[in-house]
Amino acid sequence: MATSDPTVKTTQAVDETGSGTDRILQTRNLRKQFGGLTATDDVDFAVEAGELRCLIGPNGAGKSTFLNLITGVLEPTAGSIYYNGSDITDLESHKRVDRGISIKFQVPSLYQEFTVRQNVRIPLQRVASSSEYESRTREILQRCNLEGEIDTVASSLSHGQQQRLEIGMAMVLEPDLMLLDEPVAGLSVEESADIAELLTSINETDGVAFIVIEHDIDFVESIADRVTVLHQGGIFTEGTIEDVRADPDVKRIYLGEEH
Amino acid sequence: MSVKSSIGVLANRLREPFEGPNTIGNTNGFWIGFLLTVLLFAIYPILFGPYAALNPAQFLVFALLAVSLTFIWGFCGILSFGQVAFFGVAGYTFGIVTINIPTYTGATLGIIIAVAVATAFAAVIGYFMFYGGVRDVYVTILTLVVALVLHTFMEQTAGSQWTIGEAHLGGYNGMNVPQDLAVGFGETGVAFDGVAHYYVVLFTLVVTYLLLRAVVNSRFGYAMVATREDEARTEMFGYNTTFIKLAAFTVGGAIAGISGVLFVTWGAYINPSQFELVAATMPVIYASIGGRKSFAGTILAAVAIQYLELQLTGEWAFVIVGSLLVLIILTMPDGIAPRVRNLVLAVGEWRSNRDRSGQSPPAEEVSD
Amino acid sequence: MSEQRLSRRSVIAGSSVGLVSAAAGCIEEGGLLGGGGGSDGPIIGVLEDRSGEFALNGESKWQATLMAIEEINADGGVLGEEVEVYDPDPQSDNERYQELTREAINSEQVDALWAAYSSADREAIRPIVNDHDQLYFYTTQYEGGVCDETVFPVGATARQQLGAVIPWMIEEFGDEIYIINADYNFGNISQDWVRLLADEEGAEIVGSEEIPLGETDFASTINDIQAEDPDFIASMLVGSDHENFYDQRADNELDIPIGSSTTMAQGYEHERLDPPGLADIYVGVNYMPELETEASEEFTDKFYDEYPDAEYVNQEAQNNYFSVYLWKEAVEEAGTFDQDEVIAQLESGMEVDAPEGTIELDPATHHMTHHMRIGHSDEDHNITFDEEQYIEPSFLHEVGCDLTEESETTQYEPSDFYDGI
Amino acid sequence: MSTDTIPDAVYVVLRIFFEFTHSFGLLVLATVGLAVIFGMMGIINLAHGEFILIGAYGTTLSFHAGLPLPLAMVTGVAVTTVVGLILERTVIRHLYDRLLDSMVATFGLSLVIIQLTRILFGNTTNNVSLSMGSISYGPYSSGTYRILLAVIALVVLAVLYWVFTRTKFGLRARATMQDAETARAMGVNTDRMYMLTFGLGAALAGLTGALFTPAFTVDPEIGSEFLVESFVTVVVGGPSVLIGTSLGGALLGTIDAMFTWIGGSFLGEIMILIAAIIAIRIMPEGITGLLEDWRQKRREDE
Repeated sequence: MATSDPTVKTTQAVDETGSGTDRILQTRNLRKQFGGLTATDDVDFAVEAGELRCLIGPNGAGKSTFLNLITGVLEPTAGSIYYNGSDITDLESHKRVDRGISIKFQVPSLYQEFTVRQNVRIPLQRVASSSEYESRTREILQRCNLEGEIDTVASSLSHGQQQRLEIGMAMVLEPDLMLLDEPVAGLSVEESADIAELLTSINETDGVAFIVIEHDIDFVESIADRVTVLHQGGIFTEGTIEDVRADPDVKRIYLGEEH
Repeated sequence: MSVKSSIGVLANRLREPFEGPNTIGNTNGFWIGFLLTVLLFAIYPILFGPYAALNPAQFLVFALLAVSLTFIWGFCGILSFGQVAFFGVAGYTFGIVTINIPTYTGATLGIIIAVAVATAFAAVIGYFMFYGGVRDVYVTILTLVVALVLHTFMEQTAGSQWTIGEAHLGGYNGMNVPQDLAVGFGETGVAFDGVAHYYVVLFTLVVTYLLLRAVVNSRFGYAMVATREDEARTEMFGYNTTFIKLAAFTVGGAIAGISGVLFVTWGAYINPSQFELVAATMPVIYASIGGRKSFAGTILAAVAIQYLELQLTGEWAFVIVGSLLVLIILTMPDGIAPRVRNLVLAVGEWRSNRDRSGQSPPAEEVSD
Repeated sequence: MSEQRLSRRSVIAGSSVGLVSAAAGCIEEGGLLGGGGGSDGPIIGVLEDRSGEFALNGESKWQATLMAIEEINADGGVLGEEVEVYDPDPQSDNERYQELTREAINSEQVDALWAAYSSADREAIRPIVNDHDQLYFYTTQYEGGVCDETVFPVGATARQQLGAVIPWMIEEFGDEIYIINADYNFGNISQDWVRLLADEEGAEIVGSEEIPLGETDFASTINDIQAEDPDFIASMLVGSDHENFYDQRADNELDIPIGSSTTMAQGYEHERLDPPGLADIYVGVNYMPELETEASEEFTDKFYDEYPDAEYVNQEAQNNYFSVYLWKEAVEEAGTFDQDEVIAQLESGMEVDAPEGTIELDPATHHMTHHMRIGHSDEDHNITFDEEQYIEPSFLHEVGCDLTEESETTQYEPSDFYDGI
Repeated sequence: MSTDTIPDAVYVVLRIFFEFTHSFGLLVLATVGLAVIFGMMGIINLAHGEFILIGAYGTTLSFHAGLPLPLAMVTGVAVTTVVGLILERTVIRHLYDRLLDSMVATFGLSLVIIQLTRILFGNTTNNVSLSMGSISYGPYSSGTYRILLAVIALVVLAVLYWVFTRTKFGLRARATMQDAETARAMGVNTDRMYMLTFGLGAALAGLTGALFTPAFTVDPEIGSEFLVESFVTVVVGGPSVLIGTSLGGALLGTIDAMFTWIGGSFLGEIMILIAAIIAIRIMPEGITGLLEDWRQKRREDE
């Protein structure tokens, strides 16, 4: 059990819900089981407003499951999720989005048959009037460096462009917390750098908090404020990237020498 | 020149709400074709006589039914075999109301109640399915089974205990509905019989067509199409996709209900065969052949196939129709409409290439 | 469809007065391009199923009608004119029936219409027929009760068929009856008649089941019958799915005799199914080709000469055949094809020499008085006839239908008039 | 033991049991061909009933041409398999990733097959009779052949189990259906697997047609007698061909027998449909899906 592991350093909560602090997200004893498999094991996890947190961990550590619990794609077996101090555990996905949580899935999931403009319209029409569409679309595309592709069909964008577009689309709703699942998987070094720049800019200019799942440690290093290591469904350790890098236990679990 | 261009501006204004990337056919050529087609249907009774319009009226009624499917299948990804259920329920309801209230009031109420019942029925079925997590092919099969339940049930309502007020449900033999399509109050009103009924059907179809085009190009339409493309993703933009599906399905049920009322007033008769597997399949076929993402394609396919069936009177009729279905599905997976559009685009491109290489002045494009 | 030139009136109107009045003119005329006329000579519509569910029953109806017309044409036609036939296949589909009926009436302008095997198809087209006051012959044996000014239901009614067979069965086998019937209008109304007849004869209904059309498994039905062990079964099963009952009956050695109005004479089960499934079935019919009278043998000989591959010539085929002749005589006596006058002529009371014998049309109800026989299939499926009566269409008289006095388009049901059903 | 001492209730229970076997045999045999094609390949074959039709006609025609009944049945199955394979190569092959299109195309095929049958062989056939008598108990009796069909249904399921779990073909076919790409990488000729699986589905439909030839009236509409039942059973059963078909057949067979006994054929018929609606709603993945959940919960508890 992760919680009984002496190496675990959980975030000390001010109170159960994290209200009255800068804490934007707080989970309490969050647990998800698939049949006999425990994918998320009594996790207490917190993110401060405006923080850029990375979530790492070996394959099967339960990272994606954890993200899906926060977005509401999955229902937890037990435990609670608090967002800005209020309980959102039983809230439907789309209502969580309205509260200010955005997600970008692991697999690129643009509307492949739509043009870039149409893609942007899907989130945009929820927050803007039709007279603003054009200017807002251009603004967003400018931010993710896609102005030239406004009428390109999504399926013919490059992989990096697709990732940037998705982040841009998530930004349209002006979230306070963005969840990204492996935003640079399969990208070239240059493309990764573009994404890192985009994320940092969003984080710094707009004050959006992030939870980013990523395997690429160099990428994590280039963006993360703090890093949380998940292992076997629980929080293994938490800290700055330097702390985590220096932790021999983390190396051990990545190499699979558990015992 | 200025008059011409202001007409052009006006025409563009008029077109605007009905256009967008979600519909096929947004060019001048398309709209001219649209107006010509409507005109052709409008003068059909004048050309061939009022009686000749009676069967085309039925073709258009079933085209409207197929349009209700195109709306939910082509634009929201819900393949329903149950459109005939809403169609039939509305038809029976209209009969029950008008047999009990055989006045203009009854006829008016009949239309309203029939469409309301069909809509409510669709909403209940939709709620039951979508909020219960039923998806994809299971939606298709569940809606089909709903139609079959109605079929089985209605077939055994021959007994006199199956009477609602004055209206006898009639079992397998069905229900005769003497009331014409009419609106009014008490003993005063307007009845639409014969060729007038044809024009009501045509008008309803054209209006529905335009409205639905406007809807699918509206915010809600984008949300529907986004749901069709990727439900999970759309949910993550804050859309309540479950509700979007329910709303689209309910609107589809309402349209099917309207077509049911037009059907029962056409033939003055309805029976349980409207709920049968074959009947349930026909809208799917019209939409598949015409193009499930194209209302115009669906309508034209519905009319063409029904016309063909009526003309083929020999024993080879089913063989020909069946083979055509297979052939079209194999050669044109998205139906005929996208093919036609691509062809038009290709021809347009070829012509503009030719023009560019030839002597055509480029200035013309500016005024367009 | 014959060609017809633009009428002079519409051309003049179109050029001088303007499009609107031209349009109005054309709508009355039958359109600028439409052939308004149909055939120049007499034409009849024959809508009988050759495919779909009822093809088995419809095929010989269609054949016998064509044969009658051919004979009549070979013999100089009607009023000296050759009769044409409009005969597309309605495919047992009731929307198609509606479409084709409209075509027949409006485009072909048929002088008389023969159409439909099933009651549902008849009911589907009756509103159209009524709309256009179309002379229409419905020839299938049916539940009865149609009292309609332009419709002539010339087949035997349930009352006529069951009135022949049920009292005879009670006399012969005893007074405990178990009823099984197809669960739709025809079947249920037939059940009502059996109950009424049983009541009249002092017999008892010990059980009954309404069986959905399309049911194929009769295990439960047979077990229920076995539990009651009645003297005979009154069966009004319909369609090829219900035929499975006969084999299952034989397998279960359910040797209780059956009185029926639906077997053999329409779907010739005794020829299609192997013995002994139909053993000891007694059916009330006005005609079966096994009838060994001179008129019947002449008819079947002609029929099989004309259609050597035909499988059977059923009761309805006979009805189509004689009703074409009935129409011919009415036209010739009226001296015109005008439908109102032909109907008036028919309502004057007519007689026709049918293969079943000479029969009369009842003017008040538009039904026929029929020679009702009891056809009996033995263990080897040989048919013999046990009794013959000449039965009037009495039910509609009792409810007061008199089409010579009052026009109506109603269908009456026995449950509206008798208590205890 | 004399009959007097057996209470009526025993006979009633026996009766319901035998009526259940009738229903079960019909449901399983009607379904199994469709289940293979739908469950394994994701093709909704609306011409399933017409494959049964071909099996029945093959049997009837060869029987009347002089073949003994068992051989005639084999001929029926063979003819259906060949037709199935030909249609797979010409039509179905192009529809593997197009579930909904496959419905329309197979509906077109069913129209063609029904009408061609009518044109070639007329509106009806001479029936094939097979008198096996009945089993009597108390006042009741049950047809032996229909009980035999239920036994054959179980045998068919057992053989299929063996084919899918013990033969090379079965393993390869399952691998192909689960992940065609991986299977291809492992050297499986997936195209051939698709063809053979469809052929197997067709053969099973043909077998159903052959077996029901002596029990049903064989005419061009015979397919429609099986289609609805088979769809409902597949949906209730879920994607696993064998467990789904057998449990779906058992559940619906029980519902049919019970409600028919309570309220007659109509009640039995409509309750099957209503059961299907409820089943889809509460277990969208069918019984097999539900079973999977149970199994996991069990594991969890341990």
